[in-house]
Amino acid sequence: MDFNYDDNQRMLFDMVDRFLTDKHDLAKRAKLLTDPAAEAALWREMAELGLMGAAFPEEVGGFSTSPADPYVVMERFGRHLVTQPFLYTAVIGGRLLIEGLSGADREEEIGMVIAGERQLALAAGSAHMLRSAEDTAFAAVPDGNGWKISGRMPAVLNGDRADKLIVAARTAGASGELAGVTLFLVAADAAGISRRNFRMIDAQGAAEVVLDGVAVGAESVLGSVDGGAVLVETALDHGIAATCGEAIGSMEYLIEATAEYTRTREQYGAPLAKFQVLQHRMADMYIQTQTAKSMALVAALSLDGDPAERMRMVSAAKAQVGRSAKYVGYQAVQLHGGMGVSEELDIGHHYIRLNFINQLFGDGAFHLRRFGALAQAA
Amino acid sequence: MDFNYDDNQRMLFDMVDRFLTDKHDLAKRAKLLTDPAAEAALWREMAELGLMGAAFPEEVGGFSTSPADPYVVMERFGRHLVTQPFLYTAVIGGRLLIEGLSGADREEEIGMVIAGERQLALAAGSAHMLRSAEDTAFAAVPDGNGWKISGRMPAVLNGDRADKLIVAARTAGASGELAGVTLFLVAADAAGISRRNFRMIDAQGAAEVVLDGVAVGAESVLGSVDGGAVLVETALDHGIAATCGEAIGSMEYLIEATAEYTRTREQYGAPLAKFQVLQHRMADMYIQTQTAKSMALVAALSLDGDPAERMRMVSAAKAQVGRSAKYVGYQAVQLHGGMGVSEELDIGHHYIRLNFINQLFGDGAFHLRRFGALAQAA
Amino acid sequence: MDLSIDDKVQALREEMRDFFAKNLPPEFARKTLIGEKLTKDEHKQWHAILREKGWHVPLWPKEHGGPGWGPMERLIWEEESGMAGAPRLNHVSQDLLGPVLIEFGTPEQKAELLPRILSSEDWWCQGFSEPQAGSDLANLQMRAVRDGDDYIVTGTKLWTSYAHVSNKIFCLVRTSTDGPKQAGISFLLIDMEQPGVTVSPIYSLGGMLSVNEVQITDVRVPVTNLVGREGGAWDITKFLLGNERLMGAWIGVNMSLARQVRERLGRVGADGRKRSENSVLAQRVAEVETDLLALRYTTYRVLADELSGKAPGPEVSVIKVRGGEIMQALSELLMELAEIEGMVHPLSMPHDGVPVVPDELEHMAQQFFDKRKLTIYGGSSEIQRNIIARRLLNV
Amino acid sequence: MDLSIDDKVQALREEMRDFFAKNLPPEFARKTLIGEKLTKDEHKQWHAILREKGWHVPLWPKEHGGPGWGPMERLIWEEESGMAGAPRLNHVSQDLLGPVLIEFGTPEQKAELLPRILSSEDWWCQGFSEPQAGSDLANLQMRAVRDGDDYIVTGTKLWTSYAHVSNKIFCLVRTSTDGPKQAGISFLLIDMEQPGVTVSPIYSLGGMLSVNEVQITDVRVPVTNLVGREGGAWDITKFLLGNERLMGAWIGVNMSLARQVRERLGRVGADGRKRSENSVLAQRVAEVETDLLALRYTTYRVLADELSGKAPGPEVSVIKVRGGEIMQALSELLMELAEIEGMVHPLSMPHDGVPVVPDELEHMAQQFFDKRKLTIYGGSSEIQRNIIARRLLNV
Repeated sequence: MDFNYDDNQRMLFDMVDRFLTDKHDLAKRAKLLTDPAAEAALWREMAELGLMGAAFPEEVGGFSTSPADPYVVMERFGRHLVTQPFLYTAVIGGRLLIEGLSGADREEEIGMVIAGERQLALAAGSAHMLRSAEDTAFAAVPDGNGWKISGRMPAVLNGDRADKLIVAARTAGASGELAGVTLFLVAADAAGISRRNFRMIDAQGAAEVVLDGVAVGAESVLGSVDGGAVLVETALDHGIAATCGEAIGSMEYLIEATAEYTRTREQYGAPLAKFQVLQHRMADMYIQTQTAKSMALVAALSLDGDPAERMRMVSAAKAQVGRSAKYVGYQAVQLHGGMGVSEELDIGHHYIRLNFINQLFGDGAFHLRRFGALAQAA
Repeated sequence: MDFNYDDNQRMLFDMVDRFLTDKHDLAKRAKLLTDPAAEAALWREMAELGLMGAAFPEEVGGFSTSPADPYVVMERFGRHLVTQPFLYTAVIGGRLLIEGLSGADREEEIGMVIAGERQLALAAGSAHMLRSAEDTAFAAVPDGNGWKISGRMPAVLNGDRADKLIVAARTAGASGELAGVTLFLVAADAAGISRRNFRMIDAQGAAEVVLDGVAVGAESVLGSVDGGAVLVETALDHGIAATCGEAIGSMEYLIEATAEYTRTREQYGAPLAKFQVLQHRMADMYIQTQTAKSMALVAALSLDGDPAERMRMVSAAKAQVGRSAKYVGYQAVQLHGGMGVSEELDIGHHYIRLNFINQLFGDGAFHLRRFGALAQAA
Repeated sequence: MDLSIDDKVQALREEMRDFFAKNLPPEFARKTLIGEKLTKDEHKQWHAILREKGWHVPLWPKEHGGPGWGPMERLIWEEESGMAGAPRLNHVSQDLLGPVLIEFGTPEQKAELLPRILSSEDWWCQGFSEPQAGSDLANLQMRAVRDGDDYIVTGTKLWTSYAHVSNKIFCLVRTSTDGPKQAGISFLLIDMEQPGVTVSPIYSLGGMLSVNEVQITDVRVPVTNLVGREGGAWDITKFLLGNERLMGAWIGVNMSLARQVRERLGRVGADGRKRSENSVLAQRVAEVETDLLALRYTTYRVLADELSGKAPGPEVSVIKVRGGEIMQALSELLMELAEIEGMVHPLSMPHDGVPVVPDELEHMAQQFFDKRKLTIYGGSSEIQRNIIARRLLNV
Repeated sequence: MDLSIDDKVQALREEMRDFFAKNLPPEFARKTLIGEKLTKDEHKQWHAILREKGWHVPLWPKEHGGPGWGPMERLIWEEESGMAGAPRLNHVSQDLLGPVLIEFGTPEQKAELLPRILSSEDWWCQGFSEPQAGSDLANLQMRAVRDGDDYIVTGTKLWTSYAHVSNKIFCLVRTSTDGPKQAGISFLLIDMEQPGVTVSPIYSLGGMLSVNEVQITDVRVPVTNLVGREGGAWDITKFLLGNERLMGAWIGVNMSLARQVRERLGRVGADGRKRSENSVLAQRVAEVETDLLALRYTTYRVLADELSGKAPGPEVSVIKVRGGEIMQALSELLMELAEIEGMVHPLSMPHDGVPVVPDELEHMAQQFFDKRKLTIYGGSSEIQRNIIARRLLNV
């Protein structure tokens, strides 16, 4: 048993950290949010660095040797408060391409992602936070050799930047059933698709996506017809594990920043760090982060194992990390006082993102239910 | 709006407090637990003092002028850690006599209670903590002009001392239904009843009660046939409000005792009270107690109003008080360190009783569900 | 003990409900309830409506143009206006400065300034916090140096609410560095519409502009703008804070949020089931509702004690701590109940026809994050717990 | 990164499971799992069974009769013995004093005392806490005054586990009042079977006898009973506590409790429905289970770091805090799941035929209340948080 990054991961970690230290800070991040060209340029730079390859094993053109590699990238993203959609494009989108395509198609599509020339977004589900595909808002009906897809989702994450959408559409059965959902890889500018872009509260991009009888060919199906929901389940588990890494990176940063702030900020004639109540608050932030981190690492390392075990560990991690993230974020803001609730400092932005992560991919209640059902069945 | 005890209640308060200060402390309490004769004597003394009358309005022979009067008594019981069954005999049992009987029967039965010559116990429900009567473990079948009752409850609270049992038995309908439960007032030594006595973890008495075809006459029915569960609902709400008072008395004592202990006990060269973490813990104990107290008083004052409002307020109070009681008890023990977990100090006994109260009459989850259902219906 | 409310007070409550139903423009209520800010013009419109009724300065005595309400009437007003979604009017001028001027102002100050508040001509903001003096006011740095009939004021105020829409500010300033630190602090009225006063916005989480930094550099302020005596700010500040002691419960606003939460819980969620059937969620909602009930009755209890002449205890800190926590919990529930639609950034939403998400959801997340400040400002929850502990322990 | 467990370790785990299945008397396991105490005789029986296998002193090196396990093997032992319900044997003698003697004892002490532990002839208890020295050992009062070849010892030890079944005690005693307070403390072995030693039981919540007060009055103890040098207790104490650093997680016992909780959740409750359909309850159970998983892997992580040579951080305090809290939560769930039957007082139950409540429920409440001590003793949760904060803040 070993919880230290291996040599590959250490190199990946260093590479990402150096790049971000160099190219990213709160001011630059704010600029990116209003400058799509700069965002695109940064994305290309990250791709040139080879970052996307961390989400793909060698046999499909990447350099990943462990399913936990995206965790390493996202952990640094979390620390540096990066909003770039590695998660949606490379981790979740990438996993769907790996599992849903084969042969030359797969090579080409994945090649585009690795080269930084493709952004992906998963349009699955309805009003929930990208939790599963069983209740997708899209439906597809056969149309000649292909399909016609219709439906609307109010917020597709990374839908604003996506070149291709992975649309989960019901092709059989009833809403809520795992079977009967099919995944389609569709050009985002295909006829019949309309999008309106905006940002989520965590500053990451999204779009309302409306499909109005969009015609797609049979070759656009990812995986098997009616078998898409399980693929989404797998891909989201990969996404969750990576996002847990992001949260851990963010939380570890908040603990350091809060410790530093309380050491220097004086009140009533003493540094805040001298107040026992604040000391214990930080001790609790540490307890929450360390235990959540153990679970997050285990989830990342369970991704390529037995599916039931994977789901159990991923759900345990998501519930833990979400709870810890809320606590750590809340206390980091509280201990920073007024500065914590100002947009001028990064602390509050971390807090927002951590709360977003708690909701994303299903909240704690959802994952404890999934965990409990698996435990009761075992 | 006025939350201060009125003159009657102030007198009652002083009377109970003086009596208990005089006649009751931890050592005496321990002795009572092994000496049934002493327990019986104390009970008679309390009755002679007129205490039981606080649970009965004047028209039935008592001196209560407000439904909150038993709250006042139990608040003092809570402070002094009294285990005497005023709750089961006078408050719950008494309420069932008030509502379930009339005329001379009522006068006689209540007279016995007020005189201290009768102990009552409610045998309703099954394995839960005296939450309701809908799933009672007893069933009665018609037998001539009367009934035959059978069933077993593993723990009837105050069943060990009861002279008469109020048995809730199903006479129609199915388990879980409000209608179809009938209450019977049965002599505890009637033929066919067997009891085995023991104590609950909070030191209060209980008995396993088994009824094996116990024959009772029609006159033993309290209230109407098949209409007993609603009576139990009312009586338990009275019991809950009084018990909330008990918990508040206990919690207020724990805060005082803990403040006193931390002012005198030194560690690392300073009184414990100087440690900010412990200060805030006590502040939280106070916050919990004060907010719970407001709700508890409102519950007690809502007892004779609209039933839906009564249930809503009683459930809100029970959930709040239970949660606060657990917190305050836990912290009182924690701040007393080793002494807190020893039977030598009263702190731990308060902690046990407060935990027992949290479970008694349905826990927080049960009452939040009841509260929520009423709120959603409104 | 008695839960009933005085008939006269109850009648006033009905009158308020009736008044709001008939006179509060629905658009104002809608904006207030979902957390969208009203324009200054809209505020003035509402002020005029209230003035007609005589309810525009609810804390003021009759002789100065107020309704002359007692504490119970004010609490009812807090509840009913919060429930109705009435915008909170120019709060700093009316609820904070007004009573201070009435109690401590010179006849000239009263004659000049009170009418300008009543007419909504002056909008005041409050300059208390500073970069190095948050909870700890004794560390105040803004200097006011006497020069003839003027003070020359220099310093920076931080977290100043409404400064961007105000034309005047009252500041705690240091007029002396001798003696105990508190004794050198004075309460000074300053015109913001003059050179040397700079207001810089500070955006709070979620992009809301609600506070500012106010820099004051070598600004001359006539000595006649002093409220009370030089060095006498401490008592005035205590009076001012005391005036809103029970307002930390945010009772009315919390009740209105709770009503929205309960209403949304009854709707169908993303999984196609009524949300109230989700018992984990239903329990969370019931828990906050009972917390709010307990807070509400604690407020009544403190008020009743106060009216019966009991000295106020640390319950006021209890109310402040719980009021903020409950509002945070309610706004979190509202955000969560709206699922993904509750997580959008309102400033980024396209408004080109049919809204992407229903109007009332657009501000959910922003509201939640903005409310994070409730347990920090006005004496953080830590400070409140210090106060409670000091009373319990006599340390 | 790698989650897999070494083949050899995995094989040992299987061997342990197999051994417990075949050799642990079911009655001993039953008692241990429900929290009933075994008699001293039963303990000795189990000791003999383990001795045959060579697993009776799991922390000891081979040369002294132990299995020579490394930290990973010990953790596996902790898990498997806890899961199986194996009684924890004379823990103070075997896990605490034994390793101390092996590391610090004189050849004579080792030769005399180790065999007596191996044979279960000596039962030791640990005399650290005192009435005025709980968490703060520097305040220690028990005096040991040198008189020829003896010390004369006087003082009181409090919260001494197992004192009522032990024949020997090792104590921290003050041998000097000069210099820094810690420097005057020595580690002394004392025979309890002599005049001047009095043991008084202290009953913990729920009536369990697990700790005692030990009074020692003018007892002569030979200087040869000193472990290490005079005034050298500090290092020995650190070593002793370090030996059970990861045991604060109570991993095995917690896993066994969690299994019982999950099993009971699957049963039908008082309302006639399967308890697992109560989603509020099911969520609480899942939450503790995930907490326990996280704790378990944190323990593995700390151990793996330790094995790879990293200096231990404050994670050990994390483990201690969480281990206690989780056991409290699990035992509370067990008690609650048993409804009214879980709330009886075991010492009062009639045993005259069919039990009133099922055997395995009788001790539920007592166990829950007894576990209240977990966050108090051995360095309270407050002390652990101080330690963590000190490391985080370098204060």
